[in-house]
Amino acid sequence: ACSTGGAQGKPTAAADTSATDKTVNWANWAAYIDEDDSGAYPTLERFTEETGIEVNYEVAVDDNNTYYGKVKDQLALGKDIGADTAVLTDWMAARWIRFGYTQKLNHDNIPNIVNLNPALRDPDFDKGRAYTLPWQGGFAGICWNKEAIPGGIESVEDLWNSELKGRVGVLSEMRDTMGLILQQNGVDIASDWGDEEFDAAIEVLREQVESGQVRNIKGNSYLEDLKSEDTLAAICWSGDITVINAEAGDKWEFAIPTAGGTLWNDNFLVPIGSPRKANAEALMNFYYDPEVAAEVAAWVNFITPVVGAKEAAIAIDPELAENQLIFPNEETLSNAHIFRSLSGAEEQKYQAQFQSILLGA
Amino acid sequence: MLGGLGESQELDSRGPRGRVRPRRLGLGDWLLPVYTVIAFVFLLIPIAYTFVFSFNDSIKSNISWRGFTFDKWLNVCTVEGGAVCEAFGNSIIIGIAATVIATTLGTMIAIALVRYRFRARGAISLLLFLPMATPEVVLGAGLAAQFLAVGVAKDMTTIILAHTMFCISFVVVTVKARVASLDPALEEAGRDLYGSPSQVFWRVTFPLLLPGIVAAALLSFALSFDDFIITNFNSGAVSTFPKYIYISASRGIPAEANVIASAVFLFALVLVIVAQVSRAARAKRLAKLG
Amino acid sequence: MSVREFAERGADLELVGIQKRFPGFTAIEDLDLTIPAGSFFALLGPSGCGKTTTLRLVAGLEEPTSGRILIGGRDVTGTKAHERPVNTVFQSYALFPHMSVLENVAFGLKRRRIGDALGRAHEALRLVELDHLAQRRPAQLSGGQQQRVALARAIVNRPALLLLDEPLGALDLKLRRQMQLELKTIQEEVGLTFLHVTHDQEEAMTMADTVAVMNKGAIEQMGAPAELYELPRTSFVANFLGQSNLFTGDVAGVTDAAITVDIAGARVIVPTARAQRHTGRVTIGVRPEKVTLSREAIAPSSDRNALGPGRIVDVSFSGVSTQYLVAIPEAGTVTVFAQNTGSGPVVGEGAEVWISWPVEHGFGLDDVAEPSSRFAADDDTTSIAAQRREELVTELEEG
Amino acid sequence: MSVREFAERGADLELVGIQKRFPGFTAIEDLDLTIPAGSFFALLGPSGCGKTTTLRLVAGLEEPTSGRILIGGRDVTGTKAHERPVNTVFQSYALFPHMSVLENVAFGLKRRRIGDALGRAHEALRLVELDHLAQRRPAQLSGGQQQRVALARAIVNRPALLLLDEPLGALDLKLRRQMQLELKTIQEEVGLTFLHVTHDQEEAMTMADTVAVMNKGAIEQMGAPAELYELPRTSFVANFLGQSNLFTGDVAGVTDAAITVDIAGARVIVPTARAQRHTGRVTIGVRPEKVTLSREAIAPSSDRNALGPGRIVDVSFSGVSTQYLVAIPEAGTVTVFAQNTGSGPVVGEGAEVWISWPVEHGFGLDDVAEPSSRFAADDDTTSIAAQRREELVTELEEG
Amino acid sequence: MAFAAFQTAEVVPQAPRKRSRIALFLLLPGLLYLVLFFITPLFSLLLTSLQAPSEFGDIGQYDYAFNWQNYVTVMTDYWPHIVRSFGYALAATVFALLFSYPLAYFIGVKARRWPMLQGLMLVLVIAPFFISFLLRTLAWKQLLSDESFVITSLKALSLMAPDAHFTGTPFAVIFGLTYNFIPFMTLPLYTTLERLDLRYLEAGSDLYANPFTVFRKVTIPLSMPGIVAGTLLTFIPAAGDYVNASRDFLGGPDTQMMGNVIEANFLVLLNYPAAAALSIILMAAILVLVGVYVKRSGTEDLL
Ligand SMILES: Nc1ncnc2c1ncn2[C@@H]1O[C@H](COP(=O)(O)OP(=O)(O)OP(=O)(O)O)[C@@H](O)[C@H]1O
Ligand SMILES: Nc1ncnc2c1ncn2[C@@H]1O[C@H](COP(=O)(O)OP(=O)(O)OP(=O)(O)O)[C@@H](O)[C@H]1O
Ligand SMILES: NCCCCNCCCN
Ligand SMILES: [Mg+2]
Ligand SMILES: [Mg+2]
Repeated sequence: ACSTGGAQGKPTAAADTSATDKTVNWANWAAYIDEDDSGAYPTLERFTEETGIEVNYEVAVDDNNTYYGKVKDQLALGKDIGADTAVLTDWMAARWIRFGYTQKLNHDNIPNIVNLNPALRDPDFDKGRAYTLPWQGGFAGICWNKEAIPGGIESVEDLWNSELKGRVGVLSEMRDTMGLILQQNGVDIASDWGDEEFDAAIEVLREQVESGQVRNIKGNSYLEDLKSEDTLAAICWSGDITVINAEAGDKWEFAIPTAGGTLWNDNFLVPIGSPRKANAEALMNFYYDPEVAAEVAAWVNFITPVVGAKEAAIAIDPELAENQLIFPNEETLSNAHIFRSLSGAEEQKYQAQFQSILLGA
Repeated sequence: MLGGLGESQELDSRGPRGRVRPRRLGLGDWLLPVYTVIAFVFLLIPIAYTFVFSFNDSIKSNISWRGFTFDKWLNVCTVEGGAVCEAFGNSIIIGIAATVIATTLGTMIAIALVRYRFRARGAISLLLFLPMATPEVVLGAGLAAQFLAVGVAKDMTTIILAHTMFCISFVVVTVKARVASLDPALEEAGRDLYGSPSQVFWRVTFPLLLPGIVAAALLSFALSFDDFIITNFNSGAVSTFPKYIYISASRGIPAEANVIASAVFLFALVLVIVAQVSRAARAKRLAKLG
Repeated sequence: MSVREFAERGADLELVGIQKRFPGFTAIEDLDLTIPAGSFFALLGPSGCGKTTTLRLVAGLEEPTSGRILIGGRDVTGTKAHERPVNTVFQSYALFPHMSVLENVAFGLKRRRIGDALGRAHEALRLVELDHLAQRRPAQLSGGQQQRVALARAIVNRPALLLLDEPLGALDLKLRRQMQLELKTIQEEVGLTFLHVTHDQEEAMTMADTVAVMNKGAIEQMGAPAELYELPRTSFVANFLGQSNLFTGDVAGVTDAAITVDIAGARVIVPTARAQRHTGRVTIGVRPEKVTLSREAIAPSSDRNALGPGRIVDVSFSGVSTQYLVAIPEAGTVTVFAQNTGSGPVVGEGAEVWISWPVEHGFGLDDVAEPSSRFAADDDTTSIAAQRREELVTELEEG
Repeated sequence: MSVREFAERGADLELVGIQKRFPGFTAIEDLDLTIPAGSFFALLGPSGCGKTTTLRLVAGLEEPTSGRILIGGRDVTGTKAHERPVNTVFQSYALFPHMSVLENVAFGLKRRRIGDALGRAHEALRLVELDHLAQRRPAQLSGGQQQRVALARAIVNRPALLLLDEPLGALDLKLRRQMQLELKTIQEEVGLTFLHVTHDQEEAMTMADTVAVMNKGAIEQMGAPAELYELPRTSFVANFLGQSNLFTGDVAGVTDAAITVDIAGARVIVPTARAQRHTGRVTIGVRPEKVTLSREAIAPSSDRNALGPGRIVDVSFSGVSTQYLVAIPEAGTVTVFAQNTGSGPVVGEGAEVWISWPVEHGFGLDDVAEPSSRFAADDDTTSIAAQRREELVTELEEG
Repeated sequence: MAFAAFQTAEVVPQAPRKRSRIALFLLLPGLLYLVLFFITPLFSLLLTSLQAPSEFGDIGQYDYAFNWQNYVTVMTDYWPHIVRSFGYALAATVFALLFSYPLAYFIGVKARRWPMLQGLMLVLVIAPFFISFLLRTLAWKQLLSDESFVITSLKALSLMAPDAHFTGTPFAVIFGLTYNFIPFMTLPLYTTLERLDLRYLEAGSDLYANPFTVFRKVTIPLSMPGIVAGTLLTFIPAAGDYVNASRDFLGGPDTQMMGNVIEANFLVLLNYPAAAALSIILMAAILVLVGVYVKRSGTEDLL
């Protein structure tokens, strides 16, 4: 049958020209790497020094869906999407692998893979990490402007406080926003739940959006709203405020809500059309050096998947070891849960319901 | 305005030799100029803002004022590995290519429409009007669906193809007006004065249509250069200036984008003003001679 | 004659059995015309009669449906415009707005690769006394100056035949008369054949050696201006070229010298040689300036026709002359022009008068004038104005 | 008079000490003018003399810099256009293109909330015989029809004063003459005051009760048409209103009855009553139609002036009359009109002739004509054509 | 320059020549282009709009079908957006007209005496063209953000409720649409007003109409071609716009327009049939509206 818009037979990987083309294009999220005052990326510079590979670091991912929307047609045709490696969340990475949109990694080029946290070695969607490699993990929780809300907030429920009307932001990542609300509703997002629970949670969100309590629903660009103070409290990703605090003064604070946050992981992968897979692998290998990982972690305050980074971090600043956003202890982790994986039909249905709220229908 | 309504009674009550009454100031005498000034201020505010913030000593996102610097102007192409400049360059290339193709095709159509008689006239006019009446999302989405269906990868070429498509109609409209105002007697005079058909075209018709063609080309370029919606659907991995801005809007737009936009603005403004002034000067000279 | 050559003198033009049909309209029915070399020929006729079409056929801007066109004896029917030794001065001038005056004038020479194009162009501009404006653009010239540039642009090519399509139509009366004089002078100077189209009868008469009156795609009459004026052959010519007083009646007697026509009882004599028809119902006429008014009854004689009495229904003074409208019961309304020489009867409205004219100035037409058929459609301005005038006359006659 | 009322009859118009300055240009210097109610007044003058400006001042479309405007005795100087009992027929007609003919005509009535606007509009359209086209748009009418709609649109309001700014300017000669007749009839029928602006002298003379000749923002002479024509007071009027033969010389003798002027040796007599100046250098003149040509020498007498011999340098036949240009060494070039009555001498170019005219038709001007000052700039078309003509004349004289 | 596109010169009557191969040569390339890159895509959009999800397909996989229910579904799901799009576009068109008419009148009529000033003002009208419209919109977003000078002042003056905000509201979106399309409204208005024969206005006042009546009965009807062209040039793109209403620009969740819905279905939800059906609906609705409007206003020859 003739069909459109998806994988029509799987595209084939591009020939690798890394040997002659010493560049690598990296598509990543905002506030997701170390960056100094002049806007330069110190670890990337060191990578270039060590390997001679130039990096085009592009903040191209605002959320998983919009990024996918931008590149999917090219992927389906096996064309270069302008990124040799992109960082995407587990569930999206799973889709790419399913559709054949990623290239198989050559672990020989990534000797540092030994430093990968053993707990992350065999996820369902990519046994043995044949296609992906974790970049950072983190929580979705709540954050607020300390100047505007000196008392702080503790739960998702607090976001619905009428004093914050019109100044609340939520994420366009369905799993994070809905995950938090589901948990607020007492649902364990990691285990079995169904339409009923989801519908109930969606109603909560719908009510808050329609009443104008929620100002906006965004991807990583929610940071811009925080900075412009259009929003004063929001559903956030754990490390992000560290970076904007560094930029605009220590203004914001993050917390995992009392009812629980989400735990997720973002992964490197090599898109099918990239002709520079080896360079991308060199990049991954570089960031799996514990010292480099520690340096990144010290900046971005997300959970590093690299074993040995903690020790290296203590060398930089002993306090880092205690930072629950980077090195969460059991207690912290027990408060965060992984959103269960969804079937294709569920994905379609829940995304549609969630989008209908984004679209104000 | 309302004063005019009670006028005639007033007239009647005045004696036949009524004193000359000083005229009221009409609304247009002061209200309109004042309004015009305010309107222009309003129109120019965001432009001024963009310009001013091209000097902002911002780090990443260019939201709050952090001090004055020339650095952004001096180092436009260094930020993000030159992504802004690359996008800008792409926009220029795309604009030029689309303009050349659209202007050529559109001019040919315009000449044919005015000068020749044929049956499908109505259908052709409709075909030319439709792209102008179709929202950009539809054009963009339709083309994207089409490219995907036939398995064409998106790159610079697809953008150029898309831009050319929506420019053609505007070119036809612009040039058609010029052709229609071209006195056919001029071409007949050319033939009468021993000009062969091609000589008549290149020495009479073409130079006379040129202002219209140039206007159409400038319009095409402007439309292409500023297009985002259609580009967004059909650009693949290629970045254009508007696309760059749209994407960076979600992560904070660097001041360098303001620099480029301001530079383009100033360049175009100077160009237009020079053209206007020289035209006015020519008109003045003409008036003096005539 | 090749277009690469300059014409030493005008060529003659011959149109043989020309017909021109446009989709749904036949502009020219069957036209035969010969214009001798070196003459100033005027084609005169009402709007839409086919003058421009004729010119365009000659210039090669239009193809005849049938018939042949010969210039200087050579058949050019199948030849394209740019290959004919003909140039046109267009009504709108059609000067190229993007070229200077000089470039305009040199255009034709350059196309023909004639040496020293600019020098010759300057010379042509000197002829029309505009060389000092050679660098200007057409838009910077006055209407009269533009007209002269258009003339120079055509003449510089020394065409065997110069076509002028109402080149003076856009000028006001005063300038028009002055340009007529110039045009005539230049034609005499350069000695080319001029085919001049106009709908202004005075223009045609003062300028041309030969005038042809065209009507509905055919030529009604052709000849020297005075000849045509003095002896029109059809009612159309009689009315189009100047004004005429026309009377219709039956021929009552014919001799070698004269025919006698019965106009509602009155006898009017017309020289036989000046009458086209000699029997039956005929229309005869006389020009208003040939008619004399008198306050006393005049007896008709063998060399003078007389009608009357009638009543003056309108007098209009126009400076040089005065126009009287005289309503004569049997003959209708007669127009009389009297030059204001200061002598002669000065009569006012309402006065009873007799009119008379020398027999030698009468003429007999080939057709019978139908007073109502003079006007096209009933809502056309001309006819309404004419009707009003008739009504007015009747009203005044009655009241 | 309120604008809400219909004028029963025309009102008179008085302009007192009107001055109008535009930035950098004074269009009207100091104008006083009285037009009696019910008259047909023509304002005549060359282009740019201020005719339109005068009309616009009266209509209220322009404000005078100083001076007062009175309509029917009421000062309307400070009143706006829509409050004045005045309507205008614009040169371009200015018919509203987006309204039907009927809506155009009813427009003014509706604005004044006059009852049965449509009925009255139909009536006005019947007056100009266009009622059957009431539903058409102006663009669908011919020029003459548009002109009549414009007239109806103004007249339907029964304004006390109707201003006509060259309403016939856009028409061709034939139509123009017909419309003049209509206009005059309508004015007489409705009895309103018409102020008619034109630059066509024949039009002014045939239509108006009173003609005023305007020059450079002031009125040079005013009076009945025949009066002005017969006795122009300035060289401007003598040349603008018809053609004149002007001669300049010193007064050689004065009596109560006549002055004698020495024109390069020849004596020319002008009745004292018809001469503005009686001493020193004067310009005298005579109209071309008053001059008689003869092939023999004529002796001047007390009632006939004679000049000669001269030579005919140009003859132009125009149907009704023939124009002769006679070059007379002492007097310059003299124009003579002779009606083609069939009698009188028919002379050709180059013939030796004498001219003469009755003393009673001569006139003496208030100013001295300067032949060269008649033309503005040297590259202007008019002057070039005139120069060429002079040259031509000289050439012919010499050759 | 660019605005010359909106100027129409006097039309010289042309006698169209007979059919000829030259005409074909002139027309064919351009028309073929439009058929290839405009008609064909529209056709494939139509086909897409009738597709049904693949039976065992993953997300974003569809098969050709004749699933006209897609139209019903999107109509029921998105009717608020359809209404909103046309509502916002209408409002923006009206505001742009109200804003532009006096401006165009001043430039085209009052400033005729000063051609230099006229030229300069025209340059200022088109000036926004020269700066990316995305940047202009973002500039407004910043200038009108909650903590901006304008909004805080308004709140201080009690002209705005203390907890109210501007960005993300329907007002902001309509404001953005209005602002961005003002040049498209002003220029056609200018070109008709610039050619407006003032003698008609004088004729109006000569016929007893006061200035307001002259404006209503003469000026407005005579500038109708400009009004129609301007409103079309504003309304059509405004109805399909999704930048102003985008959540990253001036919009919020409850201001999303059809353009946003189409984009979301195309790029995020991967629901191509829905996106295509919506596109077709949008286009059809606009064509119907334009057709009716142009017929009603009696300016058919404009197209
Ligand atoms: N291309 C054409 N198609 C159809 N009819 C035409 C065409 N050109 C001219 N005609 C008709 O042929 C007739 C003669 O036209 P032509 O232009 O020769 O008239 P004319 O004598 O020059 O008139 P005018 O004095 O108004 O210029 C007119 O009735 C005109 O409408
Ligand atoms: N608004 C204006 N500003 C400056 N000068 C003006 C203005 N209106 C008219 N003039 C000048 O005033 C003079 C008189 O103009 P007006 O229009 O009254 O002439 P006119 O007698 O009607 O001429 P025409 O026969 O050409 O219509 C002209 O020299 C004209 O240039
Ligand atoms: N600033 C980097 C934030 C990365 C967020 N990743 C998305 C996680 C989705 N569950
Ligand atoms: Mg013609
Ligand atoms: Mg005037």
